Amino acid sequence: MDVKLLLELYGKMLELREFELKVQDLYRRGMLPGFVHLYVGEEAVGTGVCANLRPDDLIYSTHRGHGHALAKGVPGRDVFAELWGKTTGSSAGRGGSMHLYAPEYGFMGTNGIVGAGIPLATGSALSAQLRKSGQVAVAFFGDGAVNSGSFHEGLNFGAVWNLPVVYVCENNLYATEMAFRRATKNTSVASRAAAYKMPGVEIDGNDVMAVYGAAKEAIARARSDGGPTLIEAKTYRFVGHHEGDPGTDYRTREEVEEWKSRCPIRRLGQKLVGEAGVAQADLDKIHRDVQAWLDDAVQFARQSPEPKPSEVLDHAF
Amino acid sequence: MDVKLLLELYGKMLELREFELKVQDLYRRGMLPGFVHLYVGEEAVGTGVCANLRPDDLIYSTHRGHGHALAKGVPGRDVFAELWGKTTGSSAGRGGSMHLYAPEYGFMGTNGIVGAGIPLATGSALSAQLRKSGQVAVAFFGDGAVNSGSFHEGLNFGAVWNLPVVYVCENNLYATEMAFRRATKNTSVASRAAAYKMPGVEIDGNDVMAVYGAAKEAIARARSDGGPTLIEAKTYRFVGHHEGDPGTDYRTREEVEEWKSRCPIRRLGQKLVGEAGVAQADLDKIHRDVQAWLDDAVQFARQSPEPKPSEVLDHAF
Amino acid sequence: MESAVATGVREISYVDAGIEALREEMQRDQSIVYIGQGIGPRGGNFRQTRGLWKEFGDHRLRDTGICELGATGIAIGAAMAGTRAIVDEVFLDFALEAMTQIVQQAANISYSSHGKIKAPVVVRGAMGSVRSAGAHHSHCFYAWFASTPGLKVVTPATPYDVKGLLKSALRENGPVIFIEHKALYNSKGPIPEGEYTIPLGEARIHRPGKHVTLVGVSKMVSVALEAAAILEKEGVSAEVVDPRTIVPLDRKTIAGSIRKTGRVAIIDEAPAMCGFSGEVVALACEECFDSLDAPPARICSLPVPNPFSPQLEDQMIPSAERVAAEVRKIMEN
Amino acid sequence: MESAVATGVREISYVDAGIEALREEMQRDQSIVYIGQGIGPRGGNFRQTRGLWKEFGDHRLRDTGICELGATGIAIGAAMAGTRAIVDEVFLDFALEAMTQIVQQAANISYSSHGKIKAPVVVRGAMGSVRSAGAHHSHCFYAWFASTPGLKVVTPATPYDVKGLLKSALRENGPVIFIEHKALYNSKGPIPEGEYTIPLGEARIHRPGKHVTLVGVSKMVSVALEAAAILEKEGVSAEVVDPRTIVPLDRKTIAGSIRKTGRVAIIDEAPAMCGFSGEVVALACEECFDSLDAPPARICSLPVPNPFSPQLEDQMIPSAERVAAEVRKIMEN
Ligand SMILES: Cc1ncc(C[n+]2csc(CCOP(=O)(O)OP(=O)(O)O)c2C)c(N)n1
Ligand SMILES: Cc1ncc(C[n+]2csc(CCOP(=O)(O)OP(=O)(O)O)c2C)c(N)n1
Ligand SMILES: [Mg+2]
Ligand SMILES: [Mg+2]
Repeated sequence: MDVKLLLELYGKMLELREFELKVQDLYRRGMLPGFVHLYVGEEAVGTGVCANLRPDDLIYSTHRGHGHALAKGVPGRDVFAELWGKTTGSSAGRGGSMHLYAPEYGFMGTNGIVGAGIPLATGSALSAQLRKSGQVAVAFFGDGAVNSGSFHEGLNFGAVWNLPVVYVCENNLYATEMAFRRATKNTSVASRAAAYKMPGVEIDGNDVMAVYGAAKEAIARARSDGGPTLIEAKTYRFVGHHEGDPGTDYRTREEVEEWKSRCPIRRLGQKLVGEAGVAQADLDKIHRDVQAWLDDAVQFARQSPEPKPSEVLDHAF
Repeated sequence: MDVKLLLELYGKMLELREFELKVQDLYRRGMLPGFVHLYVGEEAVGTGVCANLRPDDLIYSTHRGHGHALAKGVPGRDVFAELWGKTTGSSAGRGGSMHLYAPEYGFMGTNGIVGAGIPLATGSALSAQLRKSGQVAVAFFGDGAVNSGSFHEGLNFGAVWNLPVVYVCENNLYATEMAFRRATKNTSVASRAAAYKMPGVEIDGNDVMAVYGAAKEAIARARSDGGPTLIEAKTYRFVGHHEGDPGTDYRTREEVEEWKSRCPIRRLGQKLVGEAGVAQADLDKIHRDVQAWLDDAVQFARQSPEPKPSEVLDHAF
Repeated sequence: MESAVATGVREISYVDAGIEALREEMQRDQSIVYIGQGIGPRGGNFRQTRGLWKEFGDHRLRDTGICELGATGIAIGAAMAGTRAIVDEVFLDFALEAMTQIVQQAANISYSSHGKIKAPVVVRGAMGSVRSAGAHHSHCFYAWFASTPGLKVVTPATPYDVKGLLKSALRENGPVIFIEHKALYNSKGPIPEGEYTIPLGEARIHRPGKHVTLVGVSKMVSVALEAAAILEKEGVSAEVVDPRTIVPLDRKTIAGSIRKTGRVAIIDEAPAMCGFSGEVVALACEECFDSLDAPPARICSLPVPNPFSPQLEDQMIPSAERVAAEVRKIMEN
Repeated sequence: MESAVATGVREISYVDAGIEALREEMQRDQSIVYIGQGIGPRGGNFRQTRGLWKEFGDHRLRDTGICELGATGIAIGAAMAGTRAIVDEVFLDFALEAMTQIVQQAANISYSSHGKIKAPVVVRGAMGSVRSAGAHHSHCFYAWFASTPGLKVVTPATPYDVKGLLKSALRENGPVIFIEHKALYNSKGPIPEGEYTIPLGEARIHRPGKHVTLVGVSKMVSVALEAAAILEKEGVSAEVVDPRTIVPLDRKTIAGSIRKTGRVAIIDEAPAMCGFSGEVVALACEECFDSLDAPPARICSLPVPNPFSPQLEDQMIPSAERVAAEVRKIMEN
């Protein structure tokens, strides 16, 4: 057991969790514009995948992307300021939650369009292949994207051109209120890899080490010219689809509670204390550090200036 | 061996073949406008499938669709006149080869857009399901359509809604000059049915009875509420992609010859004479009848009037 | 002519007006099927189908996965086979996934088949900016459909128009693109008690005026009305005209108004470039050139994707103040 | 300003001019990758990449299956990651499969990222009618891209313009929609020996004139020139202007011409409704209202899908005779 790594993953997952809860709090108090989709409960996926990536590897995220950004190394300040529409945000306030770009950290954007990141990541992998840069591209997407043409065409290209790309499906069983089993007859995402002659693997997306391991293998394969992999991480959002959706009209309270009991952070915490012999005090310190980091990010975002109306036309081309 | 059925299939395939050769001839002589894609070599597929259909069943065809139209029962006159842009054509000269519609025969159109007929046929199957009409819809498409979003989304819908539709892929190994194995890593179309939890079957598309049998089963399943099937009929076009393409830049002469030796019409003729004891004279009679039918169609088309410019705005809505 | 067997008048919301139209038409025409994301038990992302699933069930309200291309093609294919269909793209933006089906299949089928196949399908979607929804969720490309022969395009601005026009759209013989505005769903307005329909192709004069014609579409009708109120205080009497349907376009009413006032300004949430605003300028020139006392003015969104920042987005989209300022300029001519 | 180190002059075809531009730029910029159907060994459906595969190989000329959505997204994604990409839709019609990637991703990325991510991608496609290609293969919706902030749109009419503009497009920092006309590929024209580029945003006056300005796009430039020749015999001197790029649009040159002649007719293969023709009318009103001696005229394709019948299609698309007839009418004002 690599305790140092586990502690790192624990801290990162906690950052993602606390960040989102803070966003939720401020959003509910009407302080943030736009719409937000929170990553609460799914932290193990982004964390486990991105822990295997180089800074110059490129990831493409979704509408539920704050966690991916943080996991890839985008500073909390930059993300929070963007959600607040401030000039110090990752997109200088032009983008917001669903258009958050930080290429300087290999974060190629959240995306308002379901499935769109799949061809884009595949294209960035083509670029890496052509430039022989050794970079890997990762596309994150939900179960909702799997039945779209973007998935089909993107994965086919990744496979036939043997591109250094990893497709990570965060299967949280629902797309908005639509249960995956109502959207398709084949509820195994991993099994669809066969249609493209690509390896497909299903993992427990609430077990950060399972994610870490599968991602490590897939990324190594991609980096060594072995082609793409489709990873299906089974997970669950503890919250509604977006802030405003209670998330319990189409999911039973039992189902939600049952998944909450599999919280990836608590699970890892118990393992660290119970099996790895880490002191609870060490975990408490991580919690305090995360809180301080978050307070700083929020304060930074709050105090940052808003864009000037006179700059409305900047960077249109 | 149902000799009567075999003779019917023989005659129908011959109609399709002779029709296309006539189109080729006139087209090469500059008499027909537009572009044409001929069905020469693939007659067993359309013939074998449509022989199982009711007149009110609906089929959606492709850019290579004259054969499908004839197989579904559209009169040769209507088809030929349309290719000639005459008012007596199926679409009154407005459509041409790639927009040939004869709903009165359940022929819902050729199509200039690869893959487009797949969702359309699926939608017509939905209509049949809603109206409890007992109709079945069939989508014909080439290997070229298989990697498109239309295929993926269409088949997923057919499966999850358990619709009375049959998906017939005419895998002739090439899309224009693009070999299927260059377009995708998974060169089995039938295997992709699994991605949608749908039965998939691969058949020899140059064996009309193999097509007939597979189609019979799939259509019966669809009609009895058993849901869709994906049929992959392996076949080959003896001619170029469209008139003007020699078809030998990207295919070896050996490959073409080898497939020509598996001509579905000759094969069935040999079987009829050799195994079923049909007299050659009976086949010759069929040939003469087809020729007479074709001559009539061509003459009808040639003598038909052209649309009047003053009618250019008709039926825009 | 608008047909009505109306008696009383009620205030209802824009979104509920749509639901009323759907309910009445789905009761009237058993063949109608409604396809889209979240339109079943959930009652629609914008609440635009609330209550319908309970009444019409799984068979006629077809929830889909995220497959606009397939869903739109299926709706068209169902329509071609005798089943009147509505496909709800929810956000109009997502129709971009399905353009090939709308433009190539639905729009062409009647003409190319010489009227032998009809596709009575309503493609529904909500456009425009609301609450910093951002670049991917705010598009206003209704003019693209208008420029496509074979499609009709409806852009209601009031609850009354939503109900009457949606009912008409559902009785059309071909494809109709029915575009609501997201920010209007909660707005309220009067509608009559009984049944009524509004024919496609009849503009509505929201406010008579003498000095300038303001042509507004969808949400911009209210911006035009606000601007008219500002201008009124300055002695400028503005007539506000809403075409209500882009195709067919009621050129007669619009031209009549311009002929009367001699001036026209078009207010559009789409950018000016190659849009509906230029079409109205052309109409003005073609129909009433000699009556024009000033060049037609276009007040449109600035040519950028919708910014997230509310400050920037406010700057981007036409405001009543901007309209009033532009009108003042042409009043000087 | 057009830059050139030119010496002699040669006659080459429109399609070959594109190949020259591609060859020179692919030699110059090793990062360029070209993605599309049949663009490898086959050399392009229209012969638009003939010879390039031999020179640049499988790696830089990427043949694809029939997956415009994926291919376009991949080209954009490659461009976002530092690889200049061209995606060839072959027929512009097939870009309809990929609108979501072009409009939502490529067009927005610069603005939404505040310039941090650029997508230098050229989306290439051939529009327009040729030899009864029919409703699915003849669309001219270039104005849709022009109406989308974040995209540049190029519509060359001559071999000279193809080469110079394609080279410029391949040096742009963002997405450019490069739209050729299918029926022009075999047309010939002079181009200089040496290297040259044409900046985006500069119209070309094909023929000076005094009495009326004819604005034509793409193939309609030749129709305008034909009409000008007819009119000349009747004593009407027509100036023919080709904007060459729709975005950026050279409003100055167009307005300058209209101011001089006092009259303008726009000839467009797209239908009039909500298209580029209305944009030019608006430009005329906005920039030179007081110089207009007659209402601007629009001579466009009739609002129907392209019919297969040659007789009908000829009727649908603007002809020199139709242009001349419309111009005669406005000359009477
Ligand atoms: C093309 C497209 N269609 C519809 C939507 C609206 N939408 C946004 S998120 C979402 C659900 C996505 O579900 P999933 O992919 O499973 O991700 P999750 O929200 O579960 O993380 C939908 C339907 C969209 N953004 N893009
Ligand atoms: C969406 C779309 N992309 C490209 C084309 C151009 N095109 C027409 S036919 C064809 C090849 C089709 O191949 P396949 O589906 O295998 O059918 P086949 O011609 O082999 O019968 C192509 C690329 C098209 N018509 N539609
Ligand atoms: Mg999900
Ligand atoms: Mg093929």
